[in-house]
Amino acid sequence: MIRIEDVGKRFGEGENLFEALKSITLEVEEGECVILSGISGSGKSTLLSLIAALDRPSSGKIVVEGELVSKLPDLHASAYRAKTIGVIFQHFNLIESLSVEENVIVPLINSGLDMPAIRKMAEQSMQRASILHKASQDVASLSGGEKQRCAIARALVNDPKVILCDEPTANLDRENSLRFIDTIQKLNQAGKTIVIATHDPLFEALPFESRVIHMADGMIGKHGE
Amino acid sequence: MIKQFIGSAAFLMVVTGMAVGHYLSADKISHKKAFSDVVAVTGIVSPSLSTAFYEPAFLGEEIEHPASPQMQSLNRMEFVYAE
Amino acid sequence: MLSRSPFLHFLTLLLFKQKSKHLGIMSISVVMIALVSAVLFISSSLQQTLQDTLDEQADFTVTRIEAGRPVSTPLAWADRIIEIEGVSQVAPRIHGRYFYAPREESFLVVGIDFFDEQGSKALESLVKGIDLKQFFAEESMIVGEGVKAFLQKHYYKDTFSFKTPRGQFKKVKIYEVLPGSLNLLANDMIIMPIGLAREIFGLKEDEVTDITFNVPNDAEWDNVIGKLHLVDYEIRVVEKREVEKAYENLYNYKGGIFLILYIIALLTLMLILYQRYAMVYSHERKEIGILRAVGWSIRDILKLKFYETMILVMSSFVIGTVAAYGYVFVLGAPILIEIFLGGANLENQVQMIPEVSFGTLGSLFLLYAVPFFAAVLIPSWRVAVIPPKEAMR
Amino acid sequence: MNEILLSSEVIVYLLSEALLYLLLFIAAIATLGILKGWNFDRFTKRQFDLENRSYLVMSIIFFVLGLKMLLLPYFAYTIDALSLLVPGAMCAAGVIDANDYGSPLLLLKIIILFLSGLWLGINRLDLEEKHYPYMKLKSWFYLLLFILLSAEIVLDILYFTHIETTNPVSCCSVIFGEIGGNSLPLGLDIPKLLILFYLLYALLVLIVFTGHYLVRIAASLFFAMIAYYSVVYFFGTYIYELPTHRCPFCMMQAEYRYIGYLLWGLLFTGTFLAIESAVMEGIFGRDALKLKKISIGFLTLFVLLCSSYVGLYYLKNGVLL
Repeated sequence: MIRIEDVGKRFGEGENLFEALKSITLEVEEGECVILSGISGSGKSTLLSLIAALDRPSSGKIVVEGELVSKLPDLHASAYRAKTIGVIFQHFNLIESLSVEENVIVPLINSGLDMPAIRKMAEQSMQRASILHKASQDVASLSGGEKQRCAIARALVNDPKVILCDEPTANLDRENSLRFIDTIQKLNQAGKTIVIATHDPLFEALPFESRVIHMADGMIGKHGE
Repeated sequence: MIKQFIGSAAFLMVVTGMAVGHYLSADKISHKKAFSDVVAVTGIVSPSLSTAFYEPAFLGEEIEHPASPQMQSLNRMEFVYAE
Repeated sequence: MLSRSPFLHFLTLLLFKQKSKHLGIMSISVVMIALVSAVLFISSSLQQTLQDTLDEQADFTVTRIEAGRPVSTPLAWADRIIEIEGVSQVAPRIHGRYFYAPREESFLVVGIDFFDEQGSKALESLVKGIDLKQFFAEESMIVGEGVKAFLQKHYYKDTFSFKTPRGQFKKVKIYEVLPGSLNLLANDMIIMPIGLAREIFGLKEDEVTDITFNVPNDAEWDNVIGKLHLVDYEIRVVEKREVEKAYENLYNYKGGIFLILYIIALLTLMLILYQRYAMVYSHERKEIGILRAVGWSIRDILKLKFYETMILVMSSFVIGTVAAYGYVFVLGAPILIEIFLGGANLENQVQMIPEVSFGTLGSLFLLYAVPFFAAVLIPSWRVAVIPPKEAMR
Repeated sequence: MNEILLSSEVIVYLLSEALLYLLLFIAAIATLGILKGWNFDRFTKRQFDLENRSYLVMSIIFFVLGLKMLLLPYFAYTIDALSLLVPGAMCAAGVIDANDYGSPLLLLKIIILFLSGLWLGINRLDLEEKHYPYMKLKSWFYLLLFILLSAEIVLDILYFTHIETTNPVSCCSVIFGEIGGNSLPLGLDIPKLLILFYLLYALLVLIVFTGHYLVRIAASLFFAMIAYYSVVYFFGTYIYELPTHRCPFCMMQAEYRYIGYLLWGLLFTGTFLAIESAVMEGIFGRDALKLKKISIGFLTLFVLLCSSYVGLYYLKNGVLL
């Protein structure tokens, strides 16, 4: 469960002050799929990074799975990310010089598991994201859709409760986008909490139960539709 | 750990081992004996540095021209032109 | 098992995938380490060899000086020195440098005595199968390798004609050549019967170059020196401890100069390193941003950087020293050895006895590793704390 | 410039110390900034920067501590090497005594190692918590440490620039010898010293798993002191196999297979871990079972190693010295 209370985020100071988020309050139930929609600059990306503890709010509280993540020291924030969160970025953010499998194991390196266990988990995850057949191929040689699936495999490898997607279909064609939605649906059915920030109209009408939240100017608009 | 790393680490160890082996197997005693013999025969322990005639060739020897330091020193020549 | 550690797996993976990133630094470091350790190896080997010979050296040497420079010493002194209490093994010596004028090169000519029992025994073990009687009877000499090579080059096959100060020529047969392993001491050496040497240097019957003797009891040393000065006003005494001191300084000084050069080179390396790590390429930044975004902490990143640096430092150090070892003790340090031997006289090809001082290697390691890590530390931290969102942009 | 400053060990040593000091200085400035601006309840960028900066401080201290641990034996090695240049000195003992700075410097080095180890312990505790509870404590602690480190580098420079190569110093046989040297403390003689040594060791083993923290710290320190005297005045003579040879430094030379480094290393780390475990349990209420086990292991090894020299000597020669 994600609980966001009165969260604001400001960048800069004085004349350059920019309020990316203004007093957001939101709750996402466990197993729910929430679509944050809105044009770029509406603050949905910022909100996602706050949930992932990649950044800290300027005010307010964020509680994810019972953990107060709005004010975590780095060591705990990263442990929280490694344990609870799987992130899929818009630009995939893969390490280009490594192969698919090597990219997928990255979140587990500091988990305390040994190498064989990690390999096994990576294999399962790649299976789920249907990229196992390219496991030993370098990421640089993959197509956009394959990179996306690699990123999904990486996000799933630690079996997170919460999956965050930042503009997941921005760099994909329609066929791959539909495929991605398909994957999301499966994950949702498996009980994952999913938050997607997107302005892709495809997500306005998903074939499964979801809640669309419109964001504009750092504020939340109407709930659901 | 990946194979390349293990390979290079093993290579490094082998090379180091070879150097250590060479070091340990070097015959120092007979070498030392030979040097002692030379000293016992000649009584001279000056290293055979390839120095010029007017440079110091004996350890601890000071060579200087008393009047003009740049000139060849007087005391280097007396072996040839001794009275 | 180490090989099951995911951290090590990932660390080595990154190292090898991005080897081009480290290759430059690595090769500069290896060259530097190799050069410096080669110098240190050479000097410690030479120094050690010379130190070892010191045991055989006589405690005192006396010569006569005239107007501040040594001149031939009267043999009569020897009898007076024997009378001093506590003195043993008094030996008059004749030796000196013979100058070969046409090439401005010189040999060290040493006259030895047939009646010196210890010396004869040593000579027998040095030159296998020597017939002492024959050697002392004819006008023959034993020469060092360098001398032999020099004579060969100037077409003196079996004999060499010395020119005495009286203007006569003295033809001397080459009896034997000393083994090359002795080149550090004996390269330019010519050993001949004492009478022959006296003739070549033009010394009178009652004259020698200097007189050596031992004083087994150290406590007597100062006392003996006092008595020596009563023998003659023109006496000059050289003590063994002075020679010892000279040995220490001989290559220490050169090592010291090299150390200073090395420090300069090291500062340059530090600057390069600092530059290299401070100038973070965007893909490196992005990589670290990704690592942190998927759950690596700042501490994990610092750990990664630390181990990465450690592997670089260790492996370049090992490669450098082992290469230097091979260069010095297997190949005989061509070129570099010239700095230590000089190149003005007979060409010398010294065989070095492997001698490694682990203390010196430890010093070298500290001197290399400390600045290396220090230069990398702050830039690594800088990269590690960039907020992941910013880093991935 | 004298010969001392030109010897390569001294150059290497001083250069390393100076470099480390530079880093420590940076860390001190960062720490001052942290002390001035730290407020974990604030959400500002400045606070965020300070948290990042604390990572710099801890990396520097970690790195410096690791190297200081290498540099302490290296320091011993350096002064041992200098004994060739200083007339009268047979080993490091004479060189350390060459001027008034040597002994305080050595003591300060050991204290600094102890304290910085403790600092790292506190730092680990601090990181485990979610709100940096010991940030102020460890910052002030570091500033104290920094003052000591500054004193150390000043002493380093004073020490090495004031070693005379012309005045003969006393060698270890004079400093620790029977005539005129400093005799045993507390009016002990050798048998009493040994009884105390083994008793204190037994006491340490017995109380380490109890809760008497202050007693444990006191006992460890006392044991370290008694162990030092026991090694110098009793066990050392068996290492050297010479009843009159009393020296804490000669055993670091190659003739004795560098055993001194191992011996002192075991004693120092063992004592340090014993104290650290007591501090962790007593002040911070943490479980330090692992530390205690390692500490007792090290001290036991130390005691066994010391005793084995006596035992082996007896087996070989059938008599005691």
